[in-house]
Amino acid sequence: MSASLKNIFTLGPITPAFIAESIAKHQTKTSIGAHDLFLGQVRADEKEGLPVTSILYTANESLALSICQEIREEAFQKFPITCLHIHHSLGEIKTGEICFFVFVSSPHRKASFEACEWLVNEIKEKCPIWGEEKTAEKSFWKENHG
Amino acid sequence: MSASLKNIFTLGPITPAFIAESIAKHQTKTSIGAHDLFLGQVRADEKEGLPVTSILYTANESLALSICQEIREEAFQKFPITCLHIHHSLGEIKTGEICFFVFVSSPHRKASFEACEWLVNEIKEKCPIWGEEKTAEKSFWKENHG
Amino acid sequence: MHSLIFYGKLKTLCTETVLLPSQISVEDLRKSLNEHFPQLHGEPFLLAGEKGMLHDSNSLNGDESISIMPPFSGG
Amino acid sequence: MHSLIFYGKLKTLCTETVLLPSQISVEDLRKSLNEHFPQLHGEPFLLAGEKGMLHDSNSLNGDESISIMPPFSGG
Repeated sequence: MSASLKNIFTLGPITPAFIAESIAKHQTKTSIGAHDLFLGQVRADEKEGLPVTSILYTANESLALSICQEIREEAFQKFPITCLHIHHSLGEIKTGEICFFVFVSSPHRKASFEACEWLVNEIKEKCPIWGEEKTAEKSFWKENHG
Repeated sequence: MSASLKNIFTLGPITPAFIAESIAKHQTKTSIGAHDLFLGQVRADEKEGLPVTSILYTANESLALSICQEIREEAFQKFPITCLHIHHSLGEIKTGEICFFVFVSSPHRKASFEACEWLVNEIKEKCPIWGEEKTAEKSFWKENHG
Repeated sequence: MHSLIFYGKLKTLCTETVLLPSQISVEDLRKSLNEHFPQLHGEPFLLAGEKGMLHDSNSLNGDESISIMPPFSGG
Repeated sequence: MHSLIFYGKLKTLCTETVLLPSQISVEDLRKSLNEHFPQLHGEPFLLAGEKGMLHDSNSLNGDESISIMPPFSGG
């Protein structure tokens, strides 16, 4: 787990302004024709009759970064993409806020779509991150399904 | 082609700030868990030895809006999605700028991914919009391939 | 008389006005256009009326605005 | 002695300290954890060392920090 691992973690929600900045940074890369952006937003699911008000995210950070690095390298081998960026929140994220942002750019659209969906699935499956859903009364450990 | 057709056209490029506003507007919809955003960006392809500097977009606007309306309705029938938004530029869009923006939101990610890619393909195939690629010397009518 | 509107690259190729009968099948409309505009030779095009896309099996029964459109390239 | 770090829901379930041999197969490590922490019964968990995920066929040859992790739920 070298010092050169790219960070993916942000304390608190990922803001629309941050996403706009990420998009703007790509406007000088004129070989890009397509971007696909996935955003995960905290849902107000109902738990024992009460709505979820936030999710508290924790992670095994150093392991998560080294696994993300492997996923990133595999993505560049599998898909003809120009660049990719992964961001995940830590800490308490309220319902309606964004906690996960995957951004893939490529000359043609097919690669962006395929790589983005693949990355989202890989990260959900392989990255040691946990969400604890909170209602006014209780906490529930989140579980990912498909 | 009724007056109630939703507009999709913007004169000039679609800005990162506009995309950020669109994302922010969804933060009150707490049944949403996933967003997929596709952005089309003007590429500096080479044409007869010169780089494309811009694409001039024109459309059969009223027909495009009525076809988009049908595509939108079909998307809501095919996929369990919460909302969708389509934006396309008209006029001259420089390389690196964004000319096409499809935004799909759903409770779970699979529907957003599938619907977004389907919509992008349908719009490219069925909407009467034309791009004229400009270099320093000449114009070339763009053709969509797969 | 139908008014013809050419789009995309066809806009610069076809600039003349043409008289076409009000009652005409889309198949015949397509043939007439190819006769009147030899410059359309080899150019694929789609047709639309005021209510949407026109297919060869459709017919026009009154004057309307006809869109003559090359392959789309939006996105 | 390996230091054990529990994550997610296991963090609140398992708070005791346990002595484990420096040289141990991951399969035996898993068994020892299940013996020492009866509260792990029925809780699926994954193991990682300092260099990445540990699988039952791996062995530990010196003391390191062991992560005991319930199923992930990021995203």
